[in-house]
Amino acid sequence: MGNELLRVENLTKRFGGLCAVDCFCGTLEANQIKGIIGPNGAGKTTILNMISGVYPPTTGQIFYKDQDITKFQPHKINHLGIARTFQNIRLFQNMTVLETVKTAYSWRAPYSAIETLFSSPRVQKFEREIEEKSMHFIDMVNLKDCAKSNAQSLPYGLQRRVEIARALASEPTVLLLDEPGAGLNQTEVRDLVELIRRLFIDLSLSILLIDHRMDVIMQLCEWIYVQDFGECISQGTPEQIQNDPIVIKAYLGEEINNA
Amino acid sequence: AEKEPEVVQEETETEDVVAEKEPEVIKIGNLQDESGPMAALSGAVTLAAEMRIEEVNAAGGINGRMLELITHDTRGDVNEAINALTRMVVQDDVQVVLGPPVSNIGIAIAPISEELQVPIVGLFMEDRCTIREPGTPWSYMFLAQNSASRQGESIAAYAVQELGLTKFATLVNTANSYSVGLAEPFKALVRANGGEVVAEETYNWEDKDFRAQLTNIKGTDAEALFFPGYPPEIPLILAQAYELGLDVVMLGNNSVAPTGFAPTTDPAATANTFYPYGIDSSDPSVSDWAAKYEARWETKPLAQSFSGDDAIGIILQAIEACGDDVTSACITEKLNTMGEFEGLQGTFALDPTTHQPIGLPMAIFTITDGAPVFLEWYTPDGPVN
Amino acid sequence: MDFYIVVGIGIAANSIAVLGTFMLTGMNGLFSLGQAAFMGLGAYISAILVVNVGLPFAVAILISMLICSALAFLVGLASLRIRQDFFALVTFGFGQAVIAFFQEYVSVTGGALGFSNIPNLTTPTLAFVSLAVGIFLVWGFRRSHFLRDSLAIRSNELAAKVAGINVFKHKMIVFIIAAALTAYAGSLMAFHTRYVEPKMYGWITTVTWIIIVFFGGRDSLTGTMVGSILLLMAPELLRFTTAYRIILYCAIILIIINVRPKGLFGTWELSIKPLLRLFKRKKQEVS
Amino acid sequence: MDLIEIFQQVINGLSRGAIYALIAVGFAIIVNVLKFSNFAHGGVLGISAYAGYLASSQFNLSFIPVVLIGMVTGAIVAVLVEFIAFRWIRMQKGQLVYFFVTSVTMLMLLEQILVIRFGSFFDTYPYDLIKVKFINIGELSISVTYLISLAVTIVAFGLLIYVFKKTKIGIAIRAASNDMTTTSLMGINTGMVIIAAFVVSGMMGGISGVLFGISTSLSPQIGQVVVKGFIASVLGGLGSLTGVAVAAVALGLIEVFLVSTIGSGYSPVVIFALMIAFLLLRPQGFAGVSFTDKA
Amino acid sequence: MLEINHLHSGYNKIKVLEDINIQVPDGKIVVVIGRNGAGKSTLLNTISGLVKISSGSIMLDGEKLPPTPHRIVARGITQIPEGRRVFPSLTIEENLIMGGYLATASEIQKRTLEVFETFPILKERFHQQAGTLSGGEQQMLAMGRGMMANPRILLLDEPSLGLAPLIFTQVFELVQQLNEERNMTIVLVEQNASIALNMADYAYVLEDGKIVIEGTGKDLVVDPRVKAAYLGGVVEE
Ligand SMILES: Nc1ncnc2c1ncn2[C@@H]1O[C@H](COP(=O)(O)OP(=O)(O)OP(=O)(O)O)[C@@H](O)[C@H]1O
Ligand SMILES: Nc1ncnc2c1ncn2[C@@H]1O[C@H](COP(=O)(O)OP(=O)(O)OP(=O)(O)O)[C@@H](O)[C@H]1O
Ligand SMILES: [Mg+2]
Ligand SMILES: [Mg+2]
Repeated sequence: MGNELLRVENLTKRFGGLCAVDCFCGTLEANQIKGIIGPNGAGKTTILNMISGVYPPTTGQIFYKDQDITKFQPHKINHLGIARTFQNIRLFQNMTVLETVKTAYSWRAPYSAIETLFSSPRVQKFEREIEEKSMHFIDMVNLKDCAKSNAQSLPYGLQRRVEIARALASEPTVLLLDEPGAGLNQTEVRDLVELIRRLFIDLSLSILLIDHRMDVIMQLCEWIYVQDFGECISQGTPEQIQNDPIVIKAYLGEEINNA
Repeated sequence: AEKEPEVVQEETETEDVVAEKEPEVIKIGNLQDESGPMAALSGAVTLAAEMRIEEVNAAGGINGRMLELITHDTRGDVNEAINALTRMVVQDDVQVVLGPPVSNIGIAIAPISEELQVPIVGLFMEDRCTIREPGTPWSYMFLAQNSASRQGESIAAYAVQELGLTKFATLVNTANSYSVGLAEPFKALVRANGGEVVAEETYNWEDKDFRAQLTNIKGTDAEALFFPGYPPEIPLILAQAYELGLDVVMLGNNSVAPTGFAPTTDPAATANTFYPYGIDSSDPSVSDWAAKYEARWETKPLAQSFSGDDAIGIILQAIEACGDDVTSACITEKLNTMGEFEGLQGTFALDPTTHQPIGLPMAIFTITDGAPVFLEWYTPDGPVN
Repeated sequence: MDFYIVVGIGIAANSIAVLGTFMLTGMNGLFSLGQAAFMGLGAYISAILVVNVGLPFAVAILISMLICSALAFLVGLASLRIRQDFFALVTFGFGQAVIAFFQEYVSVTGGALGFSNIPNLTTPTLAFVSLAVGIFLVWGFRRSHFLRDSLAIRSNELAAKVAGINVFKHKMIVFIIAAALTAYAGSLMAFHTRYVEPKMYGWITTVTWIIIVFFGGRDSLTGTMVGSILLLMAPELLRFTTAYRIILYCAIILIIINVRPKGLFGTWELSIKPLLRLFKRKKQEVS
Repeated sequence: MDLIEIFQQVINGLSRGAIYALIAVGFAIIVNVLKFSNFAHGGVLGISAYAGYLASSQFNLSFIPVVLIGMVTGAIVAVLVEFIAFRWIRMQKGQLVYFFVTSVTMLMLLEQILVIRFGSFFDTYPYDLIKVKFINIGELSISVTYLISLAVTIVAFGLLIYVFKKTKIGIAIRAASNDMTTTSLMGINTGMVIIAAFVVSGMMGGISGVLFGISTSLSPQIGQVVVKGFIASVLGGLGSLTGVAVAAVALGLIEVFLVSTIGSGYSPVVIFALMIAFLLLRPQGFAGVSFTDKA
Repeated sequence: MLEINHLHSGYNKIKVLEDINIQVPDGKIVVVIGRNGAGKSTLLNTISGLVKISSGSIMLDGEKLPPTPHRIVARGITQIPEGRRVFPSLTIEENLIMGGYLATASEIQKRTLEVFETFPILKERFHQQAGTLSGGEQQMLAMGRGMMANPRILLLDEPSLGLAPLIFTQVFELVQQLNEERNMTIVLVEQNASIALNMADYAYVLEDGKIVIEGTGKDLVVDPRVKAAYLGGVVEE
């Protein structure tokens, strides 16, 4: 496939005796939103962790633009253009939203440590530049009013958006979102779906999405992988998945689907 | 034990009370480690000096002028010592300084004393404190007791000549300048006399367990062990050597005296131990002084108390000799041309080329049934009669 | 020499070492317990190069800083990738090893008796200008993304990595700069006290710097420098309390940290802007 | 070296290790529980050692009461330290690192108190506090205080592991180390729980102080031996007292081995090299439990 | 009966809650909904004693609540906090023991079995460190830990966070079951407003720290203001 961005092959992760992910295979093409769903503990987050370099896979390989990135460090993977958010929010202490988002630009600084010591003018120029860019992304996730407030004392739902803004500021090609819909009410979920769609179109991102909110998944994803006990039990379009009896039994349950 | 040296009687010195022209006090600096690891040794010097000054002041001072001891803490730290010394001289206006029994500080302040032009009489035993280069002393640095090398050589000479030993082991604290400063001359003299150093073990500042080193020594054919160090280590070395069945002659330094036969060590462990000391504690004048000291301060005198008394004595003698002209320059000159001084350690003069005492022997002691026994006066060249 | 200048030189030189600790431990939360060893290395190397080899002062300082940077690089290589507390342990071991080396390599270092006869080359001007330059350098560093990166790493290393920060490289840079600063401070000290001995560079010395940083405020360069001057001066100021001065010194630190758990200055930074603004407003008022 | 000598050195190493282990455990309790290196433990150890000394030399108490007095003193001092140096910071939700800073300050403070009270000189426990100081087996000699240390260490370990793994208060102490706020939501009085941890650690500090004092001599700087506890607790690996004990004994053996072969002089250099090698090979420490922070 | 009268509270200088009046009768389910940042968690934290009351009062059976969290728990009020907050380095078993800290050993054993029955996955992972559990598993553990206390009043802060649909329904069934079988009083903060309101006896809507709407659950579900703001407005499809 020509525009295939991300490809994982036989990705496996074991924690002691527990096989959290068993031979997961999948791809993500340019300008595509795919989802991963599955019961709790099925290994979804673990897959993201391996793609983003947080955990090394036990076996298997990860390719990004046909480059083997399996053994890359997380920051290297970020530099290549893969950004992510965390399911358990990870923001920085005593930092404003703006500063938090700015961290994503650090590695792009055009100057060295020595230059900063001598207060080279480039430093302040760069700072001004990224301030503008960061504000742009903060605006995008509707956090403009909170830009100067401490990120960690924001309410839970807004903290998730800070995470998204930070990931966006990496200016990635691939965005990995881990349960962005958690802790939002139905109205807010609707806004989130719109936001993601807008990002998808405006920034021409490719997105891999994990969520338990079916409205999010079904409205956004072209293709869905279903994980259960580490194994991929099914995959397909939203319609196929919604009607797959295996998925209904393992994950969706009757009521939700009918609702 | 014979009574060898005579002890100065302070009262007689201060008889001549001059009519009060200017009752300005004479300030004597006291640069000591009050809060650092050597505080006990430094403290002993301070106590001796304070006692002496109390007495002199009680008797009307020197040439009618009262004395004041201005003590500053070094915390055993060179930078603080330099600050404190500068402060004494520049701010407190002292004319002469009583130095600490810590060689590192002595070495460090030697060039500073040159700059400040203030005489310092101290107990820093390392040659580098008083000798600038062979033949030339630091102009303002004076030592009031035997140097480390003389002490080390004396016990070495005694061991070789009187005890007839030839094979030695050493156990040295390589972090402690005093310990190192004793060991090198000891080894040199042993070798010069045809002896052999068969084991050179070392330990570090915080060490309290010497079994590994002692076990090693036990594995050699050493006949004697020289273990120069600070007081806290000494009973431990003696006890642990005894435990391990290390049956050799134990040769100590002047730190053994107030500690090694403390009631806390098995008397058996201290048998066969010899050490040099600055004074003969069995001498009545010395023991009288010790009793006075104990009565005044409720603590036993250390080696540094006796030599500290001599150090302040030398300073006072020089001040007295200066008459009305109590200045650094005069005191330095008087110290350089001091002549005989009668102190607790004996009668001695200062060598103008080394600024160290000349003709001062070391008292060799042994321990019998947990009590010190004076044997004889000794120098690196042999016994003194 | 004036007493205050003598004390001042010592404070200035030590404050440069505190600057290093500020970057390393304050900003980045990296606890090096062997930082004083770099001061020792700086001191010994520059002193030996000047006294024994006869190199010019400036060249000797430069060489000692380079050697310390290289050593920091090696130590960092071994310890910055693994868990944080290992860094404390490895640097502690490094410090002990360096001291052992000073003590044992007697023929060159003079062993426990120390290395003396160092010329008095640290002039008051040199010391104070050096401190000013040091502060300027660290200030510049803090105005760049490095400050943000430090805070991010300090609070959540994983998130920082995922945000693209090369954590290892960042820590390495900081460690090397801190080592070089500390080495420089060591050279200044050596040519001020004119005597160096191994004991001066133990872990307790390192810890005093760490205390100073947290006393003044780990997040405030101003605070750290004010704290540094206060605490380095304190032993002199408290001299009148004689034997109790260390107790008092400790008590002051405990009280301040208890009352102000973010340090004396918290995150407050002296900046010229408000001063300028004040000035401007005054002008307006006048006009 | 003949065989006897080698055996003797092994005994020497184990003896050293036993004392280190005792010190390390008390230290590691706070490390494991409150996640910071409590150097003030050295001060606790020092004060208790002197308390035991006073009890034995002034009041002629025998061994067991002296150890008990050491334990009680240790517990009291540890709790005082907690009050003076840690409580306020904790209540204001200060950062963990401040605990480290105040703990070192506390160590200096306690040390200075000893300097002022006892001078910088040294003292020793009465010689006859332990009647039999050492045992000879053939040519080998074993120090009795070290045997006692070993026994105390083993017993204390058993107890501590039981307390921390099985009792509610023990688990609560560990929970508090994770998250004070949530712990209080479980109905746990976190203030008391922390004090409990300090009491236990202080008692261990007290015992180790007295035993270390008996087997060596007392000087105000005695508390600095706490760095051995620091080394062992890091090498031991987080969260495992057993790992800490193993590391402490290993440290004792290695030190003795180095002293007996290359001498004490350069052994810190070798220890440094060994440390690095060990941590590179086994980044999880001796114990092997590594808690990974799940993303 | 838990009564909150004219409550004001917040963090340091930041005021969050203003003049809150809430009544929680025994054995009822009271639901609080509101947007992100409305102050729902702050409300629960104030009841639990984690956030200081600046004015007003919280009364349990006509008596003021004690000032410290652990003593409030002793009075029978337990909170299951937002964002799981399990003890990461403790095992599942130990986390549960902590939940039942105030109970006797035999009760702990009994309740542990109940929790395992409800969430079998926890039983399988008995000795796993809680920090390594997946998000949803942690949420189940947090829920189980709350059950261990068997309180009179249970405060639930977004218990459905990160749960898969099947477990999600199960958790709400559980809440209802606790209410019915053990007569436990429930205060529920939940983003899935429709489900929550449907099971509520009484409900409050919080906006900017103030109560703007209150009424029975059934009333609120059909309230157009609630519909627009919290139920996704016009339901799609
Ligand atoms: N570091 C680890 N050590 C041990 N087990 C782990 C670790 N990380 C994850 N696991 C286990 O691996 C399994 C998969 O976890 P993962 O977080 O990927 O689940 P998930 O699909 O994201 O679930 P959820 O929807 O609840 O977030 C879980 O059972 C979890 O307990
Ligand atoms: N620790 C804190 N310090 C300062 N302000 C805080 C803190 N915690 C919360 N706040 C502020 O209090 C307000 C209410 O927050 P709260 O967490 O109660 O909202 P919430 O209704 O629970 O939101 P969510 O649905 O996202 O959980 C917010 O404006 C938030 O910024
Ligand atoms: Mg997950
Ligand atoms: Mg909330």
